[in-house]
Amino acid sequence: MFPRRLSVFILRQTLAAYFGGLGFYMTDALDQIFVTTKQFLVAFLAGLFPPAWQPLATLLISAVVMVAAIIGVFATLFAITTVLERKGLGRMQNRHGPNRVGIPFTQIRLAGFGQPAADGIKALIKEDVVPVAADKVVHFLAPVVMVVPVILAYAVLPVGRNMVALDLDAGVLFFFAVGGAVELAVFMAGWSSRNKYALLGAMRAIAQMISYEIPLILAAVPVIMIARSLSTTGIIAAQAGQAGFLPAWFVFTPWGFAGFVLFMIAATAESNRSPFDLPEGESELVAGYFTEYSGFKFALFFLAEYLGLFVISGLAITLFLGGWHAPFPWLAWLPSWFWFFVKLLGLIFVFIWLRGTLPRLRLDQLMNFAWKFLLPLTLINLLTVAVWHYLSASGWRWAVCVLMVIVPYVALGRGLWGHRRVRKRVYRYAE
Amino acid sequence: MALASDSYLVLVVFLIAAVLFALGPLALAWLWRRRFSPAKPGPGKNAVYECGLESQGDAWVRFRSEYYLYAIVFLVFDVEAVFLLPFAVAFTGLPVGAAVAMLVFLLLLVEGLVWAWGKGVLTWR
Amino acid sequence: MMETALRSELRKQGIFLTTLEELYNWGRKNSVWPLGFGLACCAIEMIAASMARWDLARFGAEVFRPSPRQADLMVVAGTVTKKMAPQVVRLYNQMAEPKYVIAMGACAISGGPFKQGYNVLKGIDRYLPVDVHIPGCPPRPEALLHAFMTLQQKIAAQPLTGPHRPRHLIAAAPSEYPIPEFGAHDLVPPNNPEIWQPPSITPAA
Amino acid sequence: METLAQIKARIEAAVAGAVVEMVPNDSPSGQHSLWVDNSHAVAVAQFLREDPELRFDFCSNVTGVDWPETERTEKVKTTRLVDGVETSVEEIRKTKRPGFLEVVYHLYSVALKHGPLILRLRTENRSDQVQVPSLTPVWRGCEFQEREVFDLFGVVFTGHPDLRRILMWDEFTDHPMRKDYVEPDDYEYEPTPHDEVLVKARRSGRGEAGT
Amino acid sequence: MLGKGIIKGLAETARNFFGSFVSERRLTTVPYPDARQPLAENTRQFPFLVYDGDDWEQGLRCVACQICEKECPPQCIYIVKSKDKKPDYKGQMQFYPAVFDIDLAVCMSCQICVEVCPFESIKMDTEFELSTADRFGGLLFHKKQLAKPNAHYHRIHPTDAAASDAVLAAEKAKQEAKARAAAEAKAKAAAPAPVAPPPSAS
Amino acid sequence: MSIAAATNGKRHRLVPPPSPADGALGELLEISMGPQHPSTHGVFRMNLVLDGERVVKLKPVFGYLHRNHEKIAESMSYLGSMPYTDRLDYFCSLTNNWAYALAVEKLAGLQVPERAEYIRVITAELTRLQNHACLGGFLLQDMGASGTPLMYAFREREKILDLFEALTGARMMCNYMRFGGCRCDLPPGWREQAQRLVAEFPAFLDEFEALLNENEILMARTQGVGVLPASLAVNASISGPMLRASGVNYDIRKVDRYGIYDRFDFQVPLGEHGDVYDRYMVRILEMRESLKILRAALADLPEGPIMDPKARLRGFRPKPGEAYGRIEAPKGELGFYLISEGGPHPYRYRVRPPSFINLTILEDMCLGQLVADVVIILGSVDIVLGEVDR
Amino acid sequence: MTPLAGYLLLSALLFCIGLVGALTRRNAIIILIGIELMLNAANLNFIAFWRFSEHPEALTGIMFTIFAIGIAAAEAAVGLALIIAIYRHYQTTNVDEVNQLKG
Amino acid sequence: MTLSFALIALLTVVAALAAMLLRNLVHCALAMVVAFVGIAAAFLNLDAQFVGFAQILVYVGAVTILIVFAVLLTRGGLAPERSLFSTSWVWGGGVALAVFATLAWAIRQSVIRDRQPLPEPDVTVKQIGEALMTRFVLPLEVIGLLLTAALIGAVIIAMKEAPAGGKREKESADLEEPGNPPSVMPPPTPEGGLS
Repeated sequence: MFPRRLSVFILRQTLAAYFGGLGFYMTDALDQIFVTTKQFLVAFLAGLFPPAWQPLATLLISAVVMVAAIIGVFATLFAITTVLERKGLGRMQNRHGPNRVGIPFTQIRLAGFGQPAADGIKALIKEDVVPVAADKVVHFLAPVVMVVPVILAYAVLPVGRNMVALDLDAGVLFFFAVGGAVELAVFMAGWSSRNKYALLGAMRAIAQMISYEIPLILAAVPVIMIARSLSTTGIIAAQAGQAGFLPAWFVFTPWGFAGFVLFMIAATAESNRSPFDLPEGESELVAGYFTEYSGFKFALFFLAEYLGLFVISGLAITLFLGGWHAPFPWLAWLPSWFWFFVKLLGLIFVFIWLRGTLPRLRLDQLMNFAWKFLLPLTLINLLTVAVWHYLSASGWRWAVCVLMVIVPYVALGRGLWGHRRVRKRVYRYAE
Repeated sequence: MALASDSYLVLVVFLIAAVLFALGPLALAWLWRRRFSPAKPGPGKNAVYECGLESQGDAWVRFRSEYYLYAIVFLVFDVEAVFLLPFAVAFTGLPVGAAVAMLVFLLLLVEGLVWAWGKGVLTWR
Repeated sequence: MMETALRSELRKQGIFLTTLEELYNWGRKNSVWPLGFGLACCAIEMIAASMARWDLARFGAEVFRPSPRQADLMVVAGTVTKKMAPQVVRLYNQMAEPKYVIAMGACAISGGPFKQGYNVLKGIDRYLPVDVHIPGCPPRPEALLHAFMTLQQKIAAQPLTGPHRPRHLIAAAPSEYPIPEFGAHDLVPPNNPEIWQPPSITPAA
Repeated sequence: METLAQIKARIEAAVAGAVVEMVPNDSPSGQHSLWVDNSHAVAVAQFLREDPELRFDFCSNVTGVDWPETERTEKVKTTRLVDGVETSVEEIRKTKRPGFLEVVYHLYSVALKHGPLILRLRTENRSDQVQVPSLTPVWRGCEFQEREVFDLFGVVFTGHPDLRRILMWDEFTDHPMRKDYVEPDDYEYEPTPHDEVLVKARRSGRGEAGT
Repeated sequence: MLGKGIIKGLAETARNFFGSFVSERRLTTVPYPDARQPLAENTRQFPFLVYDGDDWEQGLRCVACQICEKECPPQCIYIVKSKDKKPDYKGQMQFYPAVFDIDLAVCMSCQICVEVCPFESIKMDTEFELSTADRFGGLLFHKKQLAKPNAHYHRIHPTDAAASDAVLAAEKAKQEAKARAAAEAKAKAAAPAPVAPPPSAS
Repeated sequence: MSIAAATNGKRHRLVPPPSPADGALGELLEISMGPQHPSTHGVFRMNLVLDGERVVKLKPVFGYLHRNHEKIAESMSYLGSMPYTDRLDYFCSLTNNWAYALAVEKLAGLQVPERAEYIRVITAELTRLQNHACLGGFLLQDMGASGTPLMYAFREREKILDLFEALTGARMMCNYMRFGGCRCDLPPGWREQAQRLVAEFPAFLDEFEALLNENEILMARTQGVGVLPASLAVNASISGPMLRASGVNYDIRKVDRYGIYDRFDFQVPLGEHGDVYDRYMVRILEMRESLKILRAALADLPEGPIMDPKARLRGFRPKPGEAYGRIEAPKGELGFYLISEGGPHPYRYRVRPPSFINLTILEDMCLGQLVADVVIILGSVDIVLGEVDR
Repeated sequence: MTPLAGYLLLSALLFCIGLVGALTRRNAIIILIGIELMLNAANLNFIAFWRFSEHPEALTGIMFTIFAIGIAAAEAAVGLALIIAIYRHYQTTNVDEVNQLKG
Repeated sequence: MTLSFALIALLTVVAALAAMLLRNLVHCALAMVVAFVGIAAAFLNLDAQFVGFAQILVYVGAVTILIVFAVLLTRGGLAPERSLFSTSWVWGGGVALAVFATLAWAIRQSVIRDRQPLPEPDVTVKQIGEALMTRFVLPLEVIGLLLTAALIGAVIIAMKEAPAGGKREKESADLEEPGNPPSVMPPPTPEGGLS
């Protein structure tokens, strides 16, 4: 043990010495490259305006640049993720996944990463079918309403050091507030189609989303309690540095770990991902609430779903995984935004992995799971974090808090399926 | 919280950008349809889809009230979150008494939850 | 040869339009999402084609959409019975343009071995315009992949403008076809003469 | 399992008035069957299911057979006294048999693991007297199969809980599995026409060629 | 404990995910147009007509006996017997099919035609890349498209082809022996009686 | 239960249908699932009446794949119907072949040589393996597992299909068995390939079970869902794994001992709850038993002819009479009922389709369950429309 | 910055719109929406007065509003539950019809 | 009057009018959402960030869902009212107009109408939290009580169909006990097929 620790120490010292010297300026520049670029761009563009307009212009241009950057980056990420998901699922299923579509006009296959472009073009040129019975206005508005709150939520998401569009004091609250509008969009889509499957899907979606929103919020509260801030940057700042040999991320505390898992489960449900993809449960409801949507409106639902997934993963990273912080100081020479996206991709992989493995829950089980398992656990987790706060830092604190996490977990897990004992069975044989 | 209203300007820009982001492709698609690929609606095509059959009856029926029961519980806990969040932010600076007060507040709601649980409200039928 | 010369000539004339056309066809042909819908035996081979061994996903076509609104390709995989034919036509009608049809297997093309049956439609082309036919009973998964590539070639060759542009770009061309009704003995009408024009019976010598 | 004759005797003893007749089967399979009269069929079936020695609790297969009116010539072996010695002699006999529809039930016993026992029910004729009692109340497994026989053969099962067409569409008016069913003429075109298809195709007026 | 089974399942998919990068067994895709799955020798798709020699019209083994046409369950074979005769591989004068059509759009690949053919003349091909946009022109195969050389048969079904060659050779030998016997008998009948019998006759 | 009560024209029911006029509930939603629906396994259709998501009424609608197999067979030679049986249950063409061959052999009194019987057992058990594996995959697909179990199942199925193709020339439509034997002998190396597959198959089963069997979601979704009590199962003529999942020990391989099944040592797994989980697990366990049979059969495979010398390919005209032959197909009791009038065609040709009859109690199992349960109950019945509608 | 009167006028306008709805519409749900609007108008007043007060750090207006939001939510839950119960009884949400059916 | 306020006011008023005047109940509910968002924007405009977002959270996220459910549960979305307004609409409109006139007059007469705000109130969530847990702790508990009471009350009112539900539950319990088949089912072969 000792020599290893020593070698780590030496390595760390060496790296620190190196980057402490000449390297520091370089890494910092790389870290802030987007910030400086933005400032340069804003300054340049604002200079084109008359002096009286310049403060407003600066503000506006800065906002526009940030929005454009965020939308551009995350829309690209969406495109890449669709391929990654299909390829990842394929790999889990012993096959390649898309790998033939590359750059148009050439024979370059690009390992299939041209697929989203083709899908995008296809979606654009696809005919737009609106059922005669549908409520046309609401039918049209639903995909738009679906996209807007999701993009708004990106405003408070820090993707790197000094890289947040809007550092609101009530950032997390803002996030949850706009997230609520997605439910409305789903309802609008399902209701306006006037299709039975769509309506059933919409009702399912609302029931699911409202059930998991409470655990989602409550799972975030312990972090807020310890970080003393609703601002996303504040929460990340609270996770700087090291706690022992681990980074001081909240996920490395008993309550933080429990909170992270609970948050991720609720986030999966909120973004309608497998195993909580009931609203669009193909095997039951054809395509759920967007059964009647075609062309780019359908693509917008898809887009919103994935962007929602990213932003909620981003929030999970912010709350529990230390945001853009590098896991170890000797890795801090890599830029902060790199770490954010590494973590984001990691979480996306987890979502793909879950999707590749799990069957879907049933509606009643889904609701039971939210109300009778997640909600009590998140409430107990509030208590745990209070205990954590009031006990002094010691092994005791760990023991008590770990117990406070595990015992309710086991107890509630036992009672989850009610009187029906769900277990492996032993079978008898006849000759 | 410097320049609050200015930061809302960013929000407004976000809002506009989001709407444009959604509407832009739709507009592009609309242009494409106008120029090249005419939309061809028809009674069959625009009929409601139901697994290849003609849809019988209306989809807009009256639903069961259990959805509503869940919504009530959700609403109550949503409001609770509004009170819980400021408390959480201030938590570390507060005396123990305040935490107890919040505990009482929470327990009141939990009592409601437990009651609903016992009543079978949280059991989907 | 002739065609490439023509094409280069055209490119000179309207580089923008040609680029647009190629991009349009490229997008269409590389993102053909089939309707998740199988009729009989061939459907199993269709499923097999999307499974690990053959992996239709490599072409980006594993996205079997269960709703016709989001699907581009209808693979009529299997026997179309007379009881099912109206549903098939209705599903086709409810698909959004551009849409393609592959008749997979003997039954879908001609009724196949079951064509003597009283409840079997003797080929889906009596009611729907079929883009590609795959013979076989059932065709191997590779045959479906081959047909898929045939369809891609067909799409790639379709002009965006001009008189030879595909059906879905012509405003006057129909996008939905009449759905046959159940009669006392047979479907009414037994075929759609606008689509189905077989040659007269002259077994070639 | 007891022999068919024993079962017949049991039935006749248990169900008063039941008319049960043996129907022999000449093929190597040797699966002979019992023809039960319609009025006692349900009671007989009930008995077969309940009787502790028989316990035919599993109605495996229900099917219809169409027997149109035929005149058939069959070689019948008869024993005749020829020169004081009984010898079997084949003679040709012509019988005119009126048409009827037949429903055949194959019964097994899951409890005692024996079978099959084959029951036959027959209608009076093929046109208007096509009722036989439904055995669905005794064996639930008959439900869809009887519906199918109704659909394809036109046998009306009295006492069936839900007698509708099952395979063909509701507007369909014929019973296609009957021997005299005429298929709809939709052979307008066949690339490889054969005998009657060719005739049909010619009749439908498409092309005159064909060799 | 709740979650154990889920974690087990996750481990399984993860194993396959990472395994697909290193193990053939976990990446079973045959990238079809670039690579092909080797076909089994018995594989059958659609029938073809075998001909011997170089001239497909002359070498066709089929004598238009129409057994396959009758036995074909979906009735997809259409044969018109010729009015005249031509010599077959044994040199015997035989009818030949004036028209031999198979509608591949109907064929169910059941191989019954092959089984019932007494002349080893119809065999199953392995070609499956036949998808076409033209239903009537592209799928009704005429004699010319159906005729394929014996070499082709040998390439796709070597064992069967050898066996059927042997059958034909045996028949031909029998036929020749018979012919020779007949010729010699004729010769014998023509020749004066007291001549020793030829050695082959015994 | 008195006779009078049992014959009042009502079906035996598991659950009385809830009265739809219950004003306190939501309005009933009539919805038709199918004929085009991702999880009706083809063109099956169920007319559902839903109260919220709860099923109040379910009416199966058949016939969307009714392709007149029986009628066509009555104008076809006996041999000509053989390839059509492939297309009945298009997952299990070889067992269909066998059932038909068995019925014709009974009708005509043909004997099957020993080697052919072994080959029949081997092919039938391989068929059972791939059918059950795919059923598991499809069931999980219905449960919303994005294809992974199905892909694994099809990965194994492809290997078995490779064997079929090497033996019979076709992947799915084998058309392999003949009256009195089999069409052709095993190609060289086939036996070893099959033995290799049998040796590797347990690894797949282990993988499949690790992936799913203990999965809490799967257990929660399937246990206690679609319960079918034993007495109703027997009364409703349910057969095959579904019957055994309800705890009834009835396997035709054991009961009829057709073929040479009495030579093999295998057991019949039985469920006790009769729910979807039992149906799923019974099939998984049956695969392991099939492997036992396969191992023994492949080891003992004797040399010898593969056709009864009496059998004729053409001009086959059995004597007048009738025969009912049945086997334990992967989906249940597959029977063929043939009446011969002495001609080249059967006078009456009837298929006893197991999955069609297994659907009889679909409504009973689904009433009171949720929509999501309906699809997995249907999935656990294991239907193939080619057989249901014929 | 907009003077206080602007907010007050907006609030009054919203209040009156809510009032019109609550007084004149027949559907109970719309009436409830009207009442919610009126409550929100009041909240707007609170916030406006707080913002324009001498001591905004006292937070009274904000507190009032938060509590009002909570109360309004509770009111909405109960009110809508009542409407559903009434609908179940009378099969209508029309207040006039409910009035007529009352006897 | 600033541009932002004008826009917000316009949006809010139009949405509120739409919520009151549209025929389709679902449209009304959606219009109401816009009105609530407008009010929240007004809160933000008044530097009450926390309240603004709380407003969106509660109203857009929760109350609307409740209303939408209520609409669907009472089949309000389908059948529009035969005539939009009750007979007393003139009377109601008059009252509202009078109220508005009074209020507007009062505002006009008020001395504080032109008061300008302090530059920066700078209220953080933390301050709100501290105030909530100290000075306003009693109202907090009361609200907790109220919410619980509302929860229980609303559930009781809305759950009137308990008897039906209870019956259902019993049935499904029957279903889950395969060992004990319900009595409607005849046991044709008592313990027959069991091995």
